[in-house]
Amino acid sequence: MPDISAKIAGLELENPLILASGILDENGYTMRRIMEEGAAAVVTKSIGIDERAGYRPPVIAEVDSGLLNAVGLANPGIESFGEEIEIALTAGKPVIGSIFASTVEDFVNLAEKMEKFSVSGVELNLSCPHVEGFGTEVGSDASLVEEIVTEIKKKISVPLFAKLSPNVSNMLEIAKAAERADAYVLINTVRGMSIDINARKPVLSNRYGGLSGSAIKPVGIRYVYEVKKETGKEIVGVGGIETGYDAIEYIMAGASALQIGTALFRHGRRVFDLVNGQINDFMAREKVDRIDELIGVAISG
Amino acid sequence: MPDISAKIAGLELENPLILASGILDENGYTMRRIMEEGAAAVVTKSIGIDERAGYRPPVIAEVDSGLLNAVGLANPGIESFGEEIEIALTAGKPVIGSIFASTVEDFVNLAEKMEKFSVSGVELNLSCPHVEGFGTEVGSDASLVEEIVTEIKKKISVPLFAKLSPNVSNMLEIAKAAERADAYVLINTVRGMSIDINARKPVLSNRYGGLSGSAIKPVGIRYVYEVKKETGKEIVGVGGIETGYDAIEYIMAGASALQIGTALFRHGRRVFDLVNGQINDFMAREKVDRIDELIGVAISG
Amino acid sequence: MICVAVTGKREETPLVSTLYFEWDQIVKPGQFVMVWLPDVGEIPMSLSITEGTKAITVKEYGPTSKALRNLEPGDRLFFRGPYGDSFTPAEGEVLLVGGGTGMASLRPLISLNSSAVVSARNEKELLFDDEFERERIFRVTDDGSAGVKGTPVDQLRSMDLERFSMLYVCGPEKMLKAVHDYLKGRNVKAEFSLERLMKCGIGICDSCSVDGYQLCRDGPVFDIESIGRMREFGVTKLTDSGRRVKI
Amino acid sequence: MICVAVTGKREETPLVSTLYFEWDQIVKPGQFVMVWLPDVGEIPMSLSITEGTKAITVKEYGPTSKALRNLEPGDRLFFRGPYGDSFTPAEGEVLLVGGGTGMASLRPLISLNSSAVVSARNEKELLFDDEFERERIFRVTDDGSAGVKGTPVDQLRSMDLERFSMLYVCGPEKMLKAVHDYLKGRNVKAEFSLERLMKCGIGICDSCSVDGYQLCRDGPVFDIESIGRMREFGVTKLTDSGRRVKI
Ligand SMILES: Cc1cc2nc3c(=O)[nH]c(=O)nc-3n(C[C@H](O)[C@H](O)[C@H](O)COP(=O)(O)OP(=O)(O)OC[C@H]3O[C@@H](n4cnc5c(N)ncnc54)[C@H](O)[C@@H]3O)c2cc1C
Ligand SMILES: Cc1cc2nc3c(=O)[nH]c(=O)nc-3n(C[C@H](O)[C@H](O)[C@H](O)COP(=O)(O)OP(=O)(O)OC[C@H]3O[C@@H](n4cnc5c(N)ncnc54)[C@H](O)[C@@H]3O)c2cc1C
Ligand SMILES: Cc1cc2nc3c(=O)[nH]c(=O)nc-3n(C[C@H](O)[C@H](O)[C@H](O)COP(=O)(O)O)c2cc1C
Ligand SMILES: Cc1cc2nc3c(=O)[nH]c(=O)nc-3n(C[C@H](O)[C@H](O)[C@H](O)COP(=O)(O)O)c2cc1C
Ligand code: FES
Ligand code: FES
Repeated sequence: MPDISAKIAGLELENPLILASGILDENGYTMRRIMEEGAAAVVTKSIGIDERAGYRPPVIAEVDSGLLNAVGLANPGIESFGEEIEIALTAGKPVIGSIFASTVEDFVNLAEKMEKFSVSGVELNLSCPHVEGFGTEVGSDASLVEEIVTEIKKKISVPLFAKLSPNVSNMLEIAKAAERADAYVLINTVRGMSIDINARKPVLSNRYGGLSGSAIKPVGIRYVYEVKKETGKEIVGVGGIETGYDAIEYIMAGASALQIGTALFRHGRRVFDLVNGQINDFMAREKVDRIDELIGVAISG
Repeated sequence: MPDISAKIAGLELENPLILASGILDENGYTMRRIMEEGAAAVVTKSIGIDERAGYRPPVIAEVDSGLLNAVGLANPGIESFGEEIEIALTAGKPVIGSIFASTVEDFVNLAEKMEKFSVSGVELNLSCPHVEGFGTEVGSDASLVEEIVTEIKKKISVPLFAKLSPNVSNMLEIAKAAERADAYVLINTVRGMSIDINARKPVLSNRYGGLSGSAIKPVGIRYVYEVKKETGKEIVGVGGIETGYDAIEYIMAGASALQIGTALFRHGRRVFDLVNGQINDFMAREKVDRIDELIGVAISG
Repeated sequence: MICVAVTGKREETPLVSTLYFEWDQIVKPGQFVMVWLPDVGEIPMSLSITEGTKAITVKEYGPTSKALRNLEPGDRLFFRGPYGDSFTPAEGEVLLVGGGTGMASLRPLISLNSSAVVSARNEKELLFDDEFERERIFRVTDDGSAGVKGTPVDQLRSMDLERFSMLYVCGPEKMLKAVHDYLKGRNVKAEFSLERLMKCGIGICDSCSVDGYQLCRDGPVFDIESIGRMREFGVTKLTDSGRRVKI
Repeated sequence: MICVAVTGKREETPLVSTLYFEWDQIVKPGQFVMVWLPDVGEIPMSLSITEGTKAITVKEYGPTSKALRNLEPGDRLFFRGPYGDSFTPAEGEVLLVGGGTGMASLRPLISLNSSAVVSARNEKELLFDDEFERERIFRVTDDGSAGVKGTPVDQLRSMDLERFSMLYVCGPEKMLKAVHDYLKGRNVKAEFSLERLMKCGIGICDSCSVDGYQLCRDGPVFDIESIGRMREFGVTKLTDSGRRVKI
């Protein structure tokens, strides 16, 4: 029986699969159930200082092999969110708090609050591509990223994850700016749009949205490979993971752990058990005892 | 009966569908057949100054709803290519010559040669994402792009098309640098990778490749919409067009004409007839007489 | 996004209309669609007719439902779906318990074997009560303008529920909670259709979840035992920002 | 990418080996796969056995075919496919005309009703000639070390071809051209399997095209009338850079 436990930034995970930020993670009871049903950990939806209702629906559109979303960073504000984390923590597994802001001060403030809520890690959403004034701007400004990461690292002791955007000319530059983080999370969604030709309008109320799902898997694999090769740092791979094949592909590209989001649409909550089973089968067939024997094996040159 | 003829940069096209650069367009006889079988025009594969054999196979990998390719700009060199264009021109339809280079001089030189070969237009591949030293670098350097476009416009009289890369933080900046071109072509492939987990290796010999096909359609729609909205210039839409729906979606986002590449894998050469038929059906059903009634209708704000 | 033409319209009450359309799709009672009004919004709507010509029955609450109700025959209707699970068919006599527009999702269950407790604020707002024979319909109004004055539970108290092989219940969560609490422990089978904010409809956004179940995917129909175990049912829900509030 | 284990290997000639593998896939005679040797390259290979256990038969030309031939039972074989169209089945007596490794794609057509003209440089390189009964095999070698000295056409000249319901021809393009020119105008049905550089195998890259037809997709098998109309057939082809050269 292979050992599918994983380790990332010092966190021990019973398997490599983590729920991705923004999918089924605003309600504490949902996060708890996701962990009870197979996820090794969850990342909360991205939380800001103030309450935001987000964009009006449609906030989701189905496209070929993926979803477009523009939820608009709906969140109850950090103060209200402790209650949900408390409920989630009753699952007895790690909860990672995702935060977004547009200033260093707010980021630090949010990270400290998250730590007080007893999260096992803080994830920086530097990359949300669909809210003007937030994500995109922060995540493509290397010096701002560096300052955010540096300041937060001074203040919190739980591991810090920097989640980067694929919508940049040069992700390596941003990764280097964020190198004081304990691990990278790659990738966030790719900016896109879908138009309904009968309505003659973009489907999403925000027009632009973030593309996720298997459509972006090759982009995610590319970035995990490239960033692992150039920085050697630990990486959480995310983007289009739907099967054990996808999971192993990310691990071989250099990921130490994985996140799953959009596949919940295709497979429902059982996706975690499904993919873990397929990872296990692959390892048994290939006589691999531990996941870390596979991390980055596809990297050469 | 709706009129599906199109016009872009002064070129009259009997329908809006053009063969995209790099797909079935290195052999003159193939280009001729593609036009005989329904394409209104073709773009040649990208031609450089010198002969290049390209990367060794595998140069293509199938991924979910798309292809990854790293052909490596294989081409016979501009001097040898006149013969193929001559054969293609016997179809009696416009042939657009695609060129790539790393210096302004080479670009100008290539454009002038293409014009001598009697092409109806020249397309600049500023964006090929998978050859070190070419595409990516040129296309993400706004001042270089501006110089290339400006110099070529001084030397040739056929329309100039600037094909831009989606692998940038800010495409609008590059589009503005290329604004002396007669039209934009959006988008080239999105950089990606695919790993075979049984072989534990990237599939493509070049490791990195360009993602095309329906996976990138939302990205293409987004850029066409955004660039049309901000610049108002004429645009050729390309990226994942496989059906009449996709074609109309690009037109409503702001495209005046379209290119098709990867869909030849799914549907074969009859894709042009197929998509033209579907465009015609949509226009008949929606009582649209001419394509230009639809260009950019989804744009608001 | 599916696009069809509205083929007919019927005014049901002063604020409620039914829109008819052709849609060649198998749909089961209790399922819903996400209806898109371009430039306005997108909202969940139960199918009020699931066989042959389909229909939705919409009450005007806010901007989106108002725009929807303003559609006329010939207009385009955009939606995606069908989503969600459905009511379990039952043999023998069944009882529908519907509050307000809750009757919309129960309407496909109307048959010669069904009776109903239909409740609303006042007589005018009673929905689909005229679809039943006289002896099969029990009206309940807040103001007593028709039938029993009070809540559905006031009516249920006076009925022999054990003669029904199944109770199907749909309405505001407070009403569901009251009915649930009354039925709990009694010897009846019952299914409840729940309503929450729904942003995505496909089990992704968490806005509709109750106790970790996504109403849009695991529900909206649950049996009485399942909802009895839900700690959030009738107690708290999340607003559109995700803030937890009392129901 | 499909990944199977090599289950057996047979040396056919000094430079040619057959690799056997289990692949549960319907494949027709004439179809091919793109075989990937990680870190080395990817090349097209015909299936030399298409029923039951499958096989490819590879001649060592350059680095990729050499690496492929060096595989041993137990090693992994990576490939994608099957690609291309297939030979049309024919009733009655048929004649296979194979040059060099061209016999690989003809091998699935060997039956009790088939005769063959098998050609190679010398006796040792004759492929699959021992699969035929004595009276059904006609050998041709460049050096005369076995059978007729010369080209397949030298053999065909001495045969009554009209007794065959179909001729299947595969080999180097020069040979195909010679055979085609000899058969043209005669009262025979014939199909030719063409070979060109193939980079993609899926009708995208144009490296394999002849007269606008993609061999990997419209071919590699064409009937005699079709190839007779091709202006590039036997005349010019493109190199891996796309430069047009004489054949
Ligand atoms: C699965 C499901 C099926 C549904 N089926 C139907 C149906 O068949 N017919 C139907 O009319 N509605 C149905 N609804 C409710 C419907 O989706 C809402 O009425 C709609 O979202 C209102 O949107 P709006 O933008 O018009 O109003 P908003 O602007 O969202 O609301 C305006 C005001 O009305 C209140 N309000 C909105 N909806 C309701 C409600 N349902 N009950 C009480 N107060 C409300 C709001 O709190 C607010 O104060 C269903 C909901 C779900 C989850
Ligand atoms: C549809 C199709 C089916 C094929 N089926 C088979 C098969 O069943 N068995 C088989 O052995 N081969 C087959 N081939 C040919 C095979 O693909 C080539 O032999 C192979 O590509 C050689 O690659 P390489 O990298 O080993 O040699 P390269 O490095 O490409 O070539 C080395 C040298 O050999 C020459 N050469 C390469 N291939 C050939 C050839 N076929 N004929 C003559 N000279 C050649 C080259 O020009 C070069 O000089 C098929 C080809 C096609 C298009
Ligand atoms: C509906 C939705 C909401 C999302 N919200 C967030 C978010 O709040 N913060 C964040 O960092 N990423 C968010 N993402 C991005 C995902 O966490 C993930 O990076 C991306 O979807 C790619 O993974 P996937 O293909 O498995 O979904 C969201 C994605 C989706 C589909
Ligand atoms: C095999 C292949 C080769 C390509 N070669 C070129 C090229 O030489 N020059 C170029 O500008 N674009 C090239 N492209 C990009 C296409 O022209 C097109 O922009 C892209 O594939 C998106 O369109 P599609 O989804 O319809 O294929 C190539 C694409 C493919 C799939
Ligand atoms: S509506 Fe989004 S999860 Fe149910
Ligand atoms: S091998 Fe690429 S088109 Fe045939």
